[in-house]
Amino acid sequence: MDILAPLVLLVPLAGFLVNALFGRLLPRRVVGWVGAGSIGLAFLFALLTLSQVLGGQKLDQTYFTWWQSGDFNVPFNLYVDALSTLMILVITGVGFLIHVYSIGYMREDSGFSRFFAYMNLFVFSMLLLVLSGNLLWLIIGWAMVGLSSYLLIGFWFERRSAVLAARKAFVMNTIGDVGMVFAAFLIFLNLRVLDFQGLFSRVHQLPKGGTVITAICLLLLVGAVAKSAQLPLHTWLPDAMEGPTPVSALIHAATMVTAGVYLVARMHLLYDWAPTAAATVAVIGGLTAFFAATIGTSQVDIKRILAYSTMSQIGYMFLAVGIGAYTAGMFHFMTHAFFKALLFLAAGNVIHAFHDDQDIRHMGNLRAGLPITFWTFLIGTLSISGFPLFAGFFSKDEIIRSALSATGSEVWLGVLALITAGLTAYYMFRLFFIAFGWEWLAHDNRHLHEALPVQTVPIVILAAGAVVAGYIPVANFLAPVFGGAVEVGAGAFIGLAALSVLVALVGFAVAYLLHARRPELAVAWRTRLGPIHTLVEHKYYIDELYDRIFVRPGLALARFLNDVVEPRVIDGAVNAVATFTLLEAREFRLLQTGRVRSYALVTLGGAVGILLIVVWYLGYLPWKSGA
Amino acid sequence: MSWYALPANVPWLTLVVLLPLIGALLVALTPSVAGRVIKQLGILTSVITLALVLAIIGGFQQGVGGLHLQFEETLQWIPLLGISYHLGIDGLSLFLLGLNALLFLIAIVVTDSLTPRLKEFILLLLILEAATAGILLALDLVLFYVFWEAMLVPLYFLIGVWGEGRRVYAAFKFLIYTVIGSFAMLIAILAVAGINFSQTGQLSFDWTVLVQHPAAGVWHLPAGLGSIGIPQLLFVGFALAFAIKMPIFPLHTWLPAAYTSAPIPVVIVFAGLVSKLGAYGFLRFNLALFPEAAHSLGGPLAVLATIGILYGAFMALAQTDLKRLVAYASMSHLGFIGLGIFAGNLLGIEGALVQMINHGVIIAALFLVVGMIERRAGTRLRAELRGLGATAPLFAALFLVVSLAALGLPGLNGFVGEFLIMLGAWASFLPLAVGAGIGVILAAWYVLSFYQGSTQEAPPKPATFPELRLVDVGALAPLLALMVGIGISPAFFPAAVDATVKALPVILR
Amino acid sequence: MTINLSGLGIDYGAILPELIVVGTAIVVLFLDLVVPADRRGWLAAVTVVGLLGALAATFPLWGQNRSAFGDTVVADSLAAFFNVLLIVISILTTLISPRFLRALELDFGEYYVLLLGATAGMMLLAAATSLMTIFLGIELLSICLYVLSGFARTALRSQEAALKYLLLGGFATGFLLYGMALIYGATGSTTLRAIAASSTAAASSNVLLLVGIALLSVGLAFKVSAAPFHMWTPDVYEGAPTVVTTFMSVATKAAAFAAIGRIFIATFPSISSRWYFPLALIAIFSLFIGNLVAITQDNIKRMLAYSGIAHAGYILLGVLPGTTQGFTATLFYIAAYAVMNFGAFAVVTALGAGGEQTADLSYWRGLFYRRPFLATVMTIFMLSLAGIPPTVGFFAKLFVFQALVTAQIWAPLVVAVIMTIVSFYYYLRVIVVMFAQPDGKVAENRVGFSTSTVLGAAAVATVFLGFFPSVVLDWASHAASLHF
Amino acid sequence: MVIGFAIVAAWELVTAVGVVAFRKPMYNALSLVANMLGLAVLFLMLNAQFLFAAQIIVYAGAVMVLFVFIIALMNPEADISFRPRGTEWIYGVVFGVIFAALLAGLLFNRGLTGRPGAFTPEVIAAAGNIQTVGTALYTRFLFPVEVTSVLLLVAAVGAVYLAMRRIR
Amino acid sequence: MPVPAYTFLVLSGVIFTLGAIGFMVRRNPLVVFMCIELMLNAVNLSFATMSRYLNSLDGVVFAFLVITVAAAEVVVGIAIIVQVYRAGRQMDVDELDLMKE
Repeated sequence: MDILAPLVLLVPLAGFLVNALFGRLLPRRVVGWVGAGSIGLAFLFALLTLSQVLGGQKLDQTYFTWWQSGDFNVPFNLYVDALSTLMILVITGVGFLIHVYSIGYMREDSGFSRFFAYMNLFVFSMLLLVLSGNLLWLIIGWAMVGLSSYLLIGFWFERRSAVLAARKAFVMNTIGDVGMVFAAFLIFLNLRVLDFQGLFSRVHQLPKGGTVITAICLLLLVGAVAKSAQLPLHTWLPDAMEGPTPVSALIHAATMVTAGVYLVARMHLLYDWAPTAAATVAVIGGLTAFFAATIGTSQVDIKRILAYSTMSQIGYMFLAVGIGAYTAGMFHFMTHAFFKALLFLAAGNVIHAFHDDQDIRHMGNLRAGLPITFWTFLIGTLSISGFPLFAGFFSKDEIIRSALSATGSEVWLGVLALITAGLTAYYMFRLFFIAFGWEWLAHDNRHLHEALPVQTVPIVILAAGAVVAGYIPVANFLAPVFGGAVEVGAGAFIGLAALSVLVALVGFAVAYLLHARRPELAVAWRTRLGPIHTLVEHKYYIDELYDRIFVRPGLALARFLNDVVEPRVIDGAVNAVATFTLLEAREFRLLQTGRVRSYALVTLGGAVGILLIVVWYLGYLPWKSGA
Repeated sequence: MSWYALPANVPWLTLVVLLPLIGALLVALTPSVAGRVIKQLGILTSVITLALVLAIIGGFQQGVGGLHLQFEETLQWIPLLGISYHLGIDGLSLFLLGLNALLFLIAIVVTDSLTPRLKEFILLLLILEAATAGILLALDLVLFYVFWEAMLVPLYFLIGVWGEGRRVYAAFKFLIYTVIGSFAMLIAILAVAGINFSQTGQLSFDWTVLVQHPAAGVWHLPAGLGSIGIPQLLFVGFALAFAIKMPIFPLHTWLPAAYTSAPIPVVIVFAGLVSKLGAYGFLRFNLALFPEAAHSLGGPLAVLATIGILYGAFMALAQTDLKRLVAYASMSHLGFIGLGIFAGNLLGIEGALVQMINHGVIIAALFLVVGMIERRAGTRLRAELRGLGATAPLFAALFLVVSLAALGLPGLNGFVGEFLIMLGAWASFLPLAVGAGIGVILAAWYVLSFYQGSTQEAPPKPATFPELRLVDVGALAPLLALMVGIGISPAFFPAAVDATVKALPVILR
Repeated sequence: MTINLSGLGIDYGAILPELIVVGTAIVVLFLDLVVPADRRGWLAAVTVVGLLGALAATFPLWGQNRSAFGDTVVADSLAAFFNVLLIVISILTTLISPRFLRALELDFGEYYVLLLGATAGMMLLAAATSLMTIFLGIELLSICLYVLSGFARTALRSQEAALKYLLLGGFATGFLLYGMALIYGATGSTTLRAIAASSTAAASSNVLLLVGIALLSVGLAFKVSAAPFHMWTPDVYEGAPTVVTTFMSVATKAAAFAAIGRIFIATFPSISSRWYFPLALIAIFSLFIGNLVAITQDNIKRMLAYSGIAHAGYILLGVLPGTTQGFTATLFYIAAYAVMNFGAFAVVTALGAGGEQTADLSYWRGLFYRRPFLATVMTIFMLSLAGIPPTVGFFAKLFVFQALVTAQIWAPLVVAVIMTIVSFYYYLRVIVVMFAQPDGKVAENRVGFSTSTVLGAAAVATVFLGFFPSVVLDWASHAASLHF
Repeated sequence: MVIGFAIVAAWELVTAVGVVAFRKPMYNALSLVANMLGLAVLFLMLNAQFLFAAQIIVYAGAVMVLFVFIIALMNPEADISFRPRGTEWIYGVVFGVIFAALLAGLLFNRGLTGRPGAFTPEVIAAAGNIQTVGTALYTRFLFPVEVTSVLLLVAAVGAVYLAMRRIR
Repeated sequence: MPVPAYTFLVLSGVIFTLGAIGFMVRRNPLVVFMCIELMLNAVNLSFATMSRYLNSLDGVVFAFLVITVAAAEVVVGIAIIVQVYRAGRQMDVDELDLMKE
């Protein structure tokens, strides 16, 4: 296994190197299969790892030293347990499918090899993130996924919007990175370790709920929030949809954005030790879930809607890990990976079919044109809306239940989650009805092309996942990490299930009513809600707010320093001295009149001066001589 | 740790100083019409020097002697005043020496063969290399000062004669600034020796001697204006010189002028190496000779360094000229180095040390890139630059790696130093570490707008930006290798440096 | 009545170098009558030979302490040090003279006679140990220099310079003599040995003595052109034929400082607390005036004149501590200054054959491209004058500063440092101008072999001593150990 | 004795002022001669007959005659430029007065602190003034006198060079 | 009763200063030169006084040397003045300001 883990890492890296260095020389076919194949291979290794983990093995293997001075000793070590295994399985598994899909999706693009290089780089970084056995390397992986996300968002770098979105994503993630780095500082300075084993064993040396541990957890949270696009560092994610759709599927839905969840889960011992911080996580999660869902109800760009739904779903996960239901959180992570990847890929097909038009209002007649896409998308919608027996149903229910059954203040979060569930159902079906069109009953003779098999097959597989993933006993699998899952009575289970299903149905009904049956009602409501609607439609103006608070003042300050402070104040002082010296020099120069008599005068003056000094020595002057 | 032992009876370090001078002599003897020969001579010389330095680095042994100095050479120079020719190398100077050799090689390689008066240009570059090497190797304070000042002359000419824009103004401003600092240091040097003389009765300017008896005493100002600790006074004397060279805010205004008007090969050396010499001086002299003064004055200096980080970052945001932008970026990064030094703890200092190398590598690469852009696009103004990556993907890729290293992306070398420095700073002055963190975020901002602004988006006119030539790649390659290598596995660095830093009589916070 | 000649210390060996120089002067004077006008180069040759002879006669005096002629002169290491210095300067001057003189149609034999006379006066001044001989030495060199300054009989500026120098020189001589008279009155003797013996610590309140020293220092400060007694310097340096300026700018200073050393450090150590302050003031004044006004000069000869004033200040700084170490620094500085300043003026001379305007900075624009050799050596000299290593100028300053630090003399030190920074401006300005792009071609006369040799030698010396200052420093420290 | 000194001193001061104040250079010269003669008298009072002789012969005799000739030669008419231009002369006078005051104040009522030598007037009288001085000149002060000779030679050469009209 | 030494000294001091003042007041180089001579004479007076009251010959000899040197200086000086005059300049030192500042 100490060979296996590195292999999982190295294969995508190899893929990256091949495509990055020789991609332009190789034929597309090769590039594509190198890109996808490397991930597939990694997936196989991941499966082998899984088998060994199921066999009860764990791994914490140091491969080389990164820095060693004093007691600051950072190795490069890999840490494999059930949690990381689950992660690498999802990353490589879903990742593989998406890579395959991309072969078809990107076939026309000029940057084909570049795309796959970036994708492999991402997978490598993500695996590094989850496999790393110490905080520093986790941070490295953390930053590198940010980098690859940046690269892929800005993949079409001739588009200004893409460029700006990429920069935005990177800078906001940097904020998160700095937070994590600071957390690492606190951890090292208080516990003198950075590797997980040591950390988990020493955590309890700190006072429970003390300032230090709370600060650590909150700083980690900053990183998590930035990476997972939670409030208040969420604004980059919708813009990130500038990237190609597979990217959105892999990075901005299935894997990277859930890294925050992984982080909290990985650090669960710390969070258990810092209740306040944990509560903060839960609150942020709950709020984000609701907030994103509300925005989702008013968007018209298909990918943006999905992006907000992602935020909202991750909000669920945060809520879960925040209230200590780590298993539930990871469970939802897995199911979400399936149905969200599915939704995005399907959306990708649609977008292609409509020649890169992403406005759902222009779409329609998809059942006839893109049947596979149609049905799979429907499955995804059902799953995310939490209809019974679909994957999303199980995981989401578990979260809501643990939230509601939680003792204390988290209960209202549970309620919020429940409402959000309804909203989710609403906006997802709104999307479905508008885009995929109710008029599939009527006749619409737009001529559309279903995507290639290389794209549809992965979608179908994912659809299967979106259905069955709910039945995987993740809880038992993760038990060694988080301890046994909480057993709940059947009654509570049924009751809650019924409740949430009800909520979901309400959402569905509203959507059906407004967007399928009587669209004019939707218009009416929109006008009636007026300001609220515009507020939601403009994402609560948070982007504009940040622009006013941070970006513009920053640039203004920069310009002020550059135009006023530097030239006038700092350099001005320097030049003033120089000018003064020159003026003095001119003064003295005038002494030299050129006339002998004045020269003699000066000489005599000097003599008088010296005589005066003598007089001073002899004490004939009022003030006494020093000598 | 050392891979082999070099024969002891060879004056290795003297060779390091001498080789470039010999090269310079050969260049001087070559007729100026033979431009190609001259450049090749320069390259040859710097290659041999680099090889020699690498051999020394390989032969450097961990933890030898009290101060871990190696390859020491001592000769009487001015016995009457106890001034000696004393060279030696330790963890502080080891890798900087390597950087020195590497950067000069690159600088000469990228020198345009059509430069007017190429002969004098190469000549001065080689002399400059000798001087900088001497600065890193000198262990006698006067000898150090001689090299320190000798470095000025070639730089002055390289900027003043071959520069662009207001080159004379820039060169002169730089010179005056530096000289002010130098003289403060000179007086301090003399005073240190004088105090040591009155304490021990031995007149010596030898670092190894002086470092053993830190100066002490208090100077009572006249008329009851209170009193100043003499070590503090001397500390300031040295600090002024090094702070100006680095530069530390607010002594930096010579920097944009000088960097902007210096030709690319010069600015590579200038920004990549010379600024580091200031930091080196801080470590070698201020911290080692005046431990408690460093302890008491470290705080204010750390604050200035942090201000420098943020100030440089903001200035970089506001620049329209790429060269100026990089100049201020360099200032911001040097703020990190200063912060690490004045954090006054093991990690901070080691971080500063490794960051010196990193910054040398990164800033040199950045200026190389700027040079390439200017040569190809014919302008340095951000407003006129867009979409270079469209026709030159290789260039864009290399540029990207450089930028990422510059903004301290974890996994590349910039991160190593910044992490350790901020860790050290956090331990000593928490708020400053936070300030530095903000600096990191700003760095991401201005570096990306630098990179994206020039390489991305649709090119304004039908793109005519040519792809890199072999020589460009060759010049960038070693730097990129270092960026990745140091970023992934910097363990070799503390292994070589640790003992020296621990041996310094620094009062750790 | 019979006269007993024994015990009068009649010892011609002690003054042999001076005798040889004077003898050479007389020989040249008579040769001038027989040598045809177009062969005057021979006179230079004879002069050089004679000076070399004097040089040879100097070496035996090294390390001795022979005071001769009733303590009026002494042959000791200090005298030898200055003899070597002065003779070398004189030789170099002689070497660069003929071409210059011929260009200005001034090659008359009297030039060499007067040059030798001045040299003899300076050597005498350096060896003098009695007020009389000091006075005579000064007068001898002054009278020669008066005439030399006006040697270009048809040039108005030259004549004007001569007259100014003459009148002001006489004026200063008055003060000098008055001071000597008072010192004589206070101590009852004119030989420094006796004066030193009678000026004990108690003398620090002796009015006659103090006033005497005060007025004496006025006269000496005038000769070394230290402010505020420097006024004559710029005009005379500018007006005099450049080659003469070259000679007197370095030689006069050197000789006068020898006398200053003998008087203040050797004769009046016990009352150093009395003369320290005035001298410090004079030094500070010189540093200020010299460096500041030099900034504003566009005529290189004037600029160098002011720089000379400034350097007088630096050299004087070495005297302030009154210690052997300090005087060592002074001697080293004098030697260094001699080399580099001579070089600088020699470059002006080499160009100066072109006429008046060659001294104007505008003429030097882009010199590097017309006359690379001249520009290069000039650069070296400028850097050295500014005190940038590795040149001798740096160590000169270093040693002086170190002497001050050791003696804990701070105020003048600070002024010196600040003013040194100022000085960078005008020294480097020359360099910048020389390396600036030339505007238009200017016709040039070639530099002769001897001139370029001299320049090369000076440049090499400047750099060599920058690497190995000990060579001179050890001599200086030996010569500086004065005592009566 | 005192009376005699007083008279001569007064004479000295008057003539000295004359040197400075007369408009015509010729008068200046003549008053300088007068001043020198007075000085010679003072020398006599101070028992320095040798100096008395030298003063009259060299100075009043040779030097002043030279002056007078040159003046006569060059501009017989009045010195048009007496009115001092500029303001230097005022400061000059002021500084001069201060200087004189300082000197006088410092020297007033001071005795000579030097150790008296052997040549009391009696001794000198015994050997005869001129003889004594002459002996001293050519024994103890041999070297200075020799230097003086060189000086005269050089001065002569210089003066001749400047004065002669020789065209190459 | 003998005249005390300092009276002579003060007298010489005053004459010396008169000479100095003359130097700064007059513009005719010849007169200026005479003023210098006046100063030297004053010095000689002091020398003679010293020598008389100290019973030593140095003073006399010194004064003699001064007289000689002064004579030499006058010779050279007058030569130079004549030279300047020949060169066509006025007999006015204030006119001699080709070189200044």
